[in-house]
Amino acid sequence: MPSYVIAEKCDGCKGGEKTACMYICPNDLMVLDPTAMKAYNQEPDQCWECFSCVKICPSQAIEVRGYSDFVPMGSSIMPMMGTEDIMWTCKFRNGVVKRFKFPIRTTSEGSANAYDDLKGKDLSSALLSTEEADGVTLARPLELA
Amino acid sequence: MPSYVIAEKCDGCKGGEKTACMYICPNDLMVLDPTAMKAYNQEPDQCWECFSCVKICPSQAIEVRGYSDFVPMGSSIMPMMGTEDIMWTCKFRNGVVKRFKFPIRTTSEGSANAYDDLKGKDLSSALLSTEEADGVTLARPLELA
Amino acid sequence: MALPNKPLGELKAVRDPEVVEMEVDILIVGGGMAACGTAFEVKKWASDDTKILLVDKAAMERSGAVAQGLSAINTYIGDNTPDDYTRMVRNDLMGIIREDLSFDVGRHVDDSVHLFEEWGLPMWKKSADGKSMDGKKGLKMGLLKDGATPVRTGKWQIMINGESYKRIVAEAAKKALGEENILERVFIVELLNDKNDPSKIAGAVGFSTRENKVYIIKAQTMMVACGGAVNIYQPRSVGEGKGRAWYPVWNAGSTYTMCLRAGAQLSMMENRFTPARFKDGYGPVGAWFLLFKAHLENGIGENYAATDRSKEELANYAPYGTAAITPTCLRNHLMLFEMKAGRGPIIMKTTLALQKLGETMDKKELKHLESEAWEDFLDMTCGQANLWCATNTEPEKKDSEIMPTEPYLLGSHSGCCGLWCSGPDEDWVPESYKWGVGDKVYNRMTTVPGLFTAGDGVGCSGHKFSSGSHYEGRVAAKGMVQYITDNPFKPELAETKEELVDLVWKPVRTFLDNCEFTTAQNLNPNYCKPDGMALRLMKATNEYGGGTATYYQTSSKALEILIDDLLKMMHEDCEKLAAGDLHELMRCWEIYHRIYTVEAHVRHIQFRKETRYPGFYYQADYPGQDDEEWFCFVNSAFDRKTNEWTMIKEPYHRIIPMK
Amino acid sequence: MALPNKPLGELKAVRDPEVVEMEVDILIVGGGMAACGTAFEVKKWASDDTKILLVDKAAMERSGAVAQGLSAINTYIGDNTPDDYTRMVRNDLMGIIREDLSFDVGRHVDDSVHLFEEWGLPMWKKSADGKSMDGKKGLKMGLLKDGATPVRTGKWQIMINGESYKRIVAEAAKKALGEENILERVFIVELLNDKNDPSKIAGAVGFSTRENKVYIIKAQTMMVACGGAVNIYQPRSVGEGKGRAWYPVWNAGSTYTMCLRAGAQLSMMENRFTPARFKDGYGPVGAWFLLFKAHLENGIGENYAATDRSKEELANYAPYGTAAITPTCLRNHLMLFEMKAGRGPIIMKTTLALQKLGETMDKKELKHLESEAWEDFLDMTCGQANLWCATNTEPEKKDSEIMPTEPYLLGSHSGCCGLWCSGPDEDWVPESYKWGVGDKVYNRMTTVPGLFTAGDGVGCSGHKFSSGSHYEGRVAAKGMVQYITDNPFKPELAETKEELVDLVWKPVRTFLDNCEFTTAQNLNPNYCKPDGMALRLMKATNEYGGGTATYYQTSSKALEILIDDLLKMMHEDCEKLAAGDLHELMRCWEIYHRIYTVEAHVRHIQFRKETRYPGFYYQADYPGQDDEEWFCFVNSAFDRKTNEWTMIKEPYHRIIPMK
Ligand SMILES: Cc1cc2c(cc1C)N(S(=O)(=O)O)[C@@H]1C(=O)NC(=O)N=C1N2C[C@H](O)[C@H](O)[C@H](O)COP(=O)(O)OP(=O)(O)OC[C@H]1O[C@@H](n2cnc3c(N)ncnc32)[C@H](O)[C@@H]1O
Ligand SMILES: Cc1cc2c(cc1C)N(S(=O)(=O)O)[C@@H]1C(=O)NC(=O)N=C1N2C[C@H](O)[C@H](O)[C@H](O)COP(=O)(O)OP(=O)(O)OC[C@H]1O[C@@H](n2cnc3c(N)ncnc32)[C@H](O)[C@@H]1O
Ligand SMILES: Nc1ncnc2c1ncn2[C@@H]1O[C@H](COP(=O)(O)O)[C@@H](O)[C@H]1O
Ligand SMILES: Nc1ncnc2c1ncn2[C@@H]1O[C@H](COP(=O)(O)O)[C@@H](O)[C@H]1O
Ligand SMILES: Nc1ncnc2c1ncn2[C@@H]1O[C@H](COP(=O)(O)O)[C@@H](O)[C@H]1O
Ligand code: SF4
Ligand code: SF4
Ligand code: SF4
Ligand code: SF4
Ligand code: NA
Repeated sequence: MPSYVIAEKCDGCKGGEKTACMYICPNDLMVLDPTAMKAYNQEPDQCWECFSCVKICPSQAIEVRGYSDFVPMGSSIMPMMGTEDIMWTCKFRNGVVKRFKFPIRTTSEGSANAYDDLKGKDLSSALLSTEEADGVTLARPLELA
Repeated sequence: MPSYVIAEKCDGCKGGEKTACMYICPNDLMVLDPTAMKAYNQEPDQCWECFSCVKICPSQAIEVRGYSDFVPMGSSIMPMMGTEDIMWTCKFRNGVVKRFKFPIRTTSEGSANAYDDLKGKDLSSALLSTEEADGVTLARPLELA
Repeated sequence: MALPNKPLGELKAVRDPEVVEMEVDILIVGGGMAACGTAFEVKKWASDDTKILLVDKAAMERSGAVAQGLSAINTYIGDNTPDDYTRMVRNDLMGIIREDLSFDVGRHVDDSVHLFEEWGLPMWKKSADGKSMDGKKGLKMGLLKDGATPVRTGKWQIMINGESYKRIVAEAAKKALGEENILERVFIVELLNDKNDPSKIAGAVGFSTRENKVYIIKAQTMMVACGGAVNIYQPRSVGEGKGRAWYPVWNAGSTYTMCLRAGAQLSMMENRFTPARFKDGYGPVGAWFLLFKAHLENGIGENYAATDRSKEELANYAPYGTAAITPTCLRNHLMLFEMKAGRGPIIMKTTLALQKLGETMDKKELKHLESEAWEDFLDMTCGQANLWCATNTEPEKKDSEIMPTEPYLLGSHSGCCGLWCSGPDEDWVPESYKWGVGDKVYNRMTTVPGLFTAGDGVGCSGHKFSSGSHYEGRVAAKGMVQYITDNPFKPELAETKEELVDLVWKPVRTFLDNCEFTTAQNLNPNYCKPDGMALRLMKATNEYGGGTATYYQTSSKALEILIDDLLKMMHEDCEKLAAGDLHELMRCWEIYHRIYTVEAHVRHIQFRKETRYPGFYYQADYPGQDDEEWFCFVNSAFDRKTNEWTMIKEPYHRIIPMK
Repeated sequence: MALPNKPLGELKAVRDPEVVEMEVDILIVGGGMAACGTAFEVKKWASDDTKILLVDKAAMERSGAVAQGLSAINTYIGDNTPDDYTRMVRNDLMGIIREDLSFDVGRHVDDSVHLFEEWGLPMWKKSADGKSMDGKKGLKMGLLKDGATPVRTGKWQIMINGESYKRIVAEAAKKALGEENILERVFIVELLNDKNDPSKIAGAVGFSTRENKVYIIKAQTMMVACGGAVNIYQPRSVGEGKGRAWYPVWNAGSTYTMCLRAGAQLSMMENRFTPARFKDGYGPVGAWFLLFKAHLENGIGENYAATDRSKEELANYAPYGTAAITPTCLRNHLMLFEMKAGRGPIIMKTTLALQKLGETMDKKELKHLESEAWEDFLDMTCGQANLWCATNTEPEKKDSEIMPTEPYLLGSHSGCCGLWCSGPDEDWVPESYKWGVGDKVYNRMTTVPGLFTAGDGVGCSGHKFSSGSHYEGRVAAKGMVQYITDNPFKPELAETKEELVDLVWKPVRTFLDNCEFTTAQNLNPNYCKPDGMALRLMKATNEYGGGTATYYQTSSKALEILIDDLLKMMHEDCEKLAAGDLHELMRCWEIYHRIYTVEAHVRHIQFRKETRYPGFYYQADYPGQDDEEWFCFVNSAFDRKTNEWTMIKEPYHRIIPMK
């Protein structure tokens, strides 16, 4: 189910310094053809169909089609990312369409608490910084063999 | 063990109307890049390593290397076609070299007797034309079940 | 007549091809061993004004299975009898063959071998003192036809120096037929029935792989010999090495699919050939067993075939298993038994064999022996020789591994699938084995009037090999001339020129209509490329159809999934095949042909509720042979109008008594 | 800090790369779950002037195994005890685990889970009336940390809406560490020992996949968490679909190979994970078994796991096989038994499961149930969802096939291979399980001073999953700070800058030196491309190392061929790897890493003369477990100067009593 790029929709991320799909692909598959200023998947047989590129593309230019060696043709699944939810449209080979919406995040992007000001105290203990702050008591085996 | 073309040696069959390697490949793999005027194997994973292209190339520009998915590197076998014999040079991975010469034909090229003038007589018999000419008697089962 | 040779990658397929319409009396499709036989023979019988055309997808000089040569002729009767030959074939194929066809090969095949020698094919001979002489030196012993003694490996095989085997045979064929009657690089796609009598054959449609040209060829009669089917099951090497199959990768089941779709009955398509071969390089084993007398050992060093457990196992398949020569499938069966038990790999003891032979030899003879061992591969499986080099294998010093390959479908080597064909017009041939038109009988005609086949195309009669295939092509030539002499007619096609072009050219247009949608031509949701479809087929057969993935075992449930589900969807998706150039267009049609051939194969396995060929395949729900119910042929037919398959049981008739 | 993004196909590799030399105190290699834990934790303990750098081959937001998300957190202790958790892990892994490590995960892992929830990861909750609420609605039940009840699938797993799991975890990690301390798109190739004390770690060398740049990084200490190893055995789809593995294709065994080559001992590399998964789409089965309570049937419609024959078979593997929860490998073993007997395929009865659950539900709840079934895949294995669409599979109407996959090597999921690491500094931890420098103990430090690992890197302690991996990264962070605090030193490298560039860049230069020799860049006798080598490795392991080709069976003889012959030649041929661009250079190093990892794996199988994990692999010569001889760990070490392997038996110590 390698990703493919719809020629008409891809604008090469407007020629910016980095394209979103190249930035994100965990397997380094998406590249930009600088002449056409369009992206493509350079190694489809290493695509994990993780949809990272699909989800990040600002132009919705990337979709995926089933792997040619075992997926019958004609279906598709397509995500639409929101800030709190993801919407999936699942089209069956036989035309059935199902839509699903799932939460993805309960806080706003960028708001994760990194506990920047938290400093651990006892370097020699086995406690993590937040455990130490919470005053956790370390468990030990209830019984030993 | 797909065939490869040594760039320096291939002269595109001197730009003639047909290149020898394209002419001969039973699997239609060899093609000519008309810009470079050099040939290449367009579908290496369908190469049967039949050596037809190697044997026919007038410039000895084609050799083969082991299939990348199971043949260790460093060996080669290379034929040299004569009119009566073929000479093989077999180089081992470990450097051993063996040479073999085998007959290929006991008559001169083009001399095969096509029996052009032979005309069959009895169309309804089971005899082939040469059998008929030789006066062969047809065998039948020695014993029937 | 080679066509203008233009590079494919450069000469893209265009939307509207040129159309060439031709009309001939006799059409020969294919240019391999069988077709060369036809080409040689046909003008000897046809009247001078008969229009004959041969089309081959490749160049006859090196097309088909014999492209790289062969090192033996596996069928030469010589001092043996056709009767014994028939018995050997029958036992090797687990009892079920068309004895008429095998006997017929046996009584004629030597004539072709004698021609080969006359044309220049070097044949090994025995010297007066019983030594082997190669085909050049052996010449001084005279010709086989004149009584010289060939070098036998087994009882039926003779050694040759066969590097140029195909070039020699093609030379005679081309000369006999005339270059002007030959079209190379034309791939035939579909056979066409007659407009007025749709039961008859009337033409074929194809295209050039060199020019944007569709060929529509009308013919009164036709011989289709496009070889067997390869790359239908996943090979053991799935990368670049998938080009290295034992049988020729370029034979795509065109024979079976095209004849089937034109209405001809297939027979014994459940049979397959899963040969034991030198692992990965696919070097044949015949010479090693028969000439060099090598034996096999399992992974723990046992000569497993000689153990009691193997003998007991063979006894389960009597009388076949207990015959003097163990049938090929059962030899595999024993090997697989070891492998499954974890007692692999299976090793061919080349070292011991050569050592033993060497015991009585001087240095020069030893050198010659070494050279023979290499020639066996260099003359027909070059890649195996390179694999030896790459792994530093000198066969006298290092043994090699043997392994059953992926399955192939073929009718001329040690398998027997193919078309249901008429036998010869003889009184000893049972009625249900011979037919023609009216009371005439046309040897090797399929069940479609006017449509003949030969070689890998003729079912129920394996072990014909290169020589037997050539003979069959020749006899089919005579049959075709008989047919048009007895039944002359003017072939007309039901389809218009446009309809036929639309058919052939569909993948090109699908490509052109959609290729600009995405930024990479091989990644497009609106079409599929043939390479992907090819892998899809091979994955499906491998997993569900008794491929190597399951040690060749399938089951009723697996077959149901394969046929009702996977193949069905493949047929549907083939409507979306796309071709960007003429080479790819050929690949589209090849995969189309492969899919039908595979479907026939697995439907036959499904229908035959037994395991007739243990070692070639296993139907888990029906292990072993059931001679009560299944000592018969299985035939199949397909109706291309309704897409319906019909499966037929055909009764067996014994002709040659058991011994 | 994402680097300038230049297209690879365009930005070819040049002969002489720029060289960037860096020196840091703490280096984090990898950016997955474990490394994100380290990045979050490390500054909490390090002094403000500590120089820290994280390098990831990809973009942390979506790098590693969690790129597409996860639908469950498989390790959350909650109301259970770490003691029972350790027992579960021990039994699932057939008795042999480092109980100290598992217990340590058990007592800490919930802290990471609580952080995930705080950061925004939606966790399902039980409503007051016991219904499931998704992670958004569930928020109103409060946080897990504050006592809200998660939705449990099994005893240990909790359901989440985890599409953005990795983005959330990476966000916190990046913020905590600072973008300026992160290099993305840098692939680490090799770890370097200290010039003055070669037993210590002192640096790493790698390159950018975006610019022609080699990185030479000195460090006092280092955490290497590059995940497990995938694409080391031939997958069941060998065409385009080989990108679809269950575990992430981009994890190439870098963790194991790099640490091994730097002198660290590996442990239990014989263990592998061969999970049962939805066929072809590789959808995980956990939710289906545990949440939806589905059962499996064989090809003839039996609930085979419930048959007497299965129960008898399990009894052979007591006490593991007879435990309440059948170990994962033995669940596979039962499945394989059916498949080998021709009673495949194995069917997950999704229809019955959903029907049963639906019996007590209203329409809305049913709709929600359907949605949960889809979410399970859409949140972590999107391709499986598409395969359902492509095959018209609505799980309530049509069942799906399940099959064991190709083997993976990993230490955090249901497998336990990895590095031999110190446990925590506790009195209940046996002496041979804890070490450091002098009398100090550094948790999760390998046997190389200063070299730490986590997640898939830590051996002998599976079932940590995403949450446990994050914890291990955090504890390794603390360990590293302890290490540099206790043992500050100035790292120096033995190799010159030129030597290191020569090492990293060799494939580029091999390519440039030879690429013009032939007319096609992938067909050259003087070098090999990484894609061919990758297939060569997978063919070798598949056939000889207990891959799917043999139903996971190997033998002493097969291992001998694989190790002494095939892998040896692969090592030699790796000298000729060639890279035309930076992407391909990464592929060269990945295959290099894979080959060593595989070699460790098969050497361990060879050394351990028993079959500890039936269903994951079989050593034909040594079937079943031999607790007398082999109730111990197997460790291995490699000397990169002499290329010698050492295999070590490590004694087992029980900590947590049997129940
Ligand atoms: C591949 C191979 C084959 C053999 C062997 C080793 C090896 C490695 N061995 S050993 O193992 O025992 O070693 C043999 C041996 O030594 N001795 C022997 O006698 N026979 C052996 N065979 C078997 C014979 O070769 C075989 O029996 C005959 O060749 C069969 O003849 P025929 O049925 O004509 O098939 P073909 O492959 O020769 O020719 C097919 C032709 O069809 C063309 N074609 C195909 N599709 C077409 C289409 N759609 N349109 C147009 N043309 C289209 C092809 O181009 C070709 O011309
Ligand atoms: C793939 C996958 C994984 C899981 C599941 C389903 C699927 C489909 N399931 S279920 O089946 O049960 O459904 C799980 C689940 O639901 N719940 C759960 O908790 N865990 C599951 N996992 C397991 C966890 O994901 C796993 O335990 C952790 O991710 C392991 O963490 P870690 O050990 O850090 O590995 P990583 O893959 O996350 O990160 C690896 C990093 O290394 C980088 N990298 C690799 N090589 C490098 C090199 N040479 N140089 C530089 N960087 C270099 C990578 O880019 C990445 O950043
Ligand atoms: N072990 C064997 N015993 C008898 N005949 C064999 C054996 N192996 C191969 N042959 C025959 O030798 C010829 C060539 O076989 P192969 O090389 O397997 O294609 C065929 O006629 C085979 O039937
Ligand atoms: N040497 C052998 N080769 C092939 N099959 C065998 C062999 N020995 C036994 N078998 C079959 O293997 C199955 C199990 O046999 P056993 O191992 O004797 O229990 C039975 O179907 C036997 O007929
Ligand atoms: N049949 C089962 N019985 C018990 N636990 C299981 C079963 N299948 C999966 N699991 C557990 O569920 C979690 C996810 O498994 P999986 O989806 O197989 O990765 C892991 O903790 C597995 O151990
Ligand atoms: S992210 Fe989308 S728009 Fe940007 S380059 Fe990639 S495909 Fe084109
Ligand atoms: S789907 Fe994932 S692996 Fe495939 S190209 Fe997109 S980001 Fe890369
Ligand atoms: S036959 Fe030889 S010289 Fe002619 S085009 Fe082919 S490779 Fe070049
Ligand atoms: S070796 Fe044979 S199959 Fe390969 S390219 Fe040459 S002629 Fe074609
Ligand atoms: Na192959």
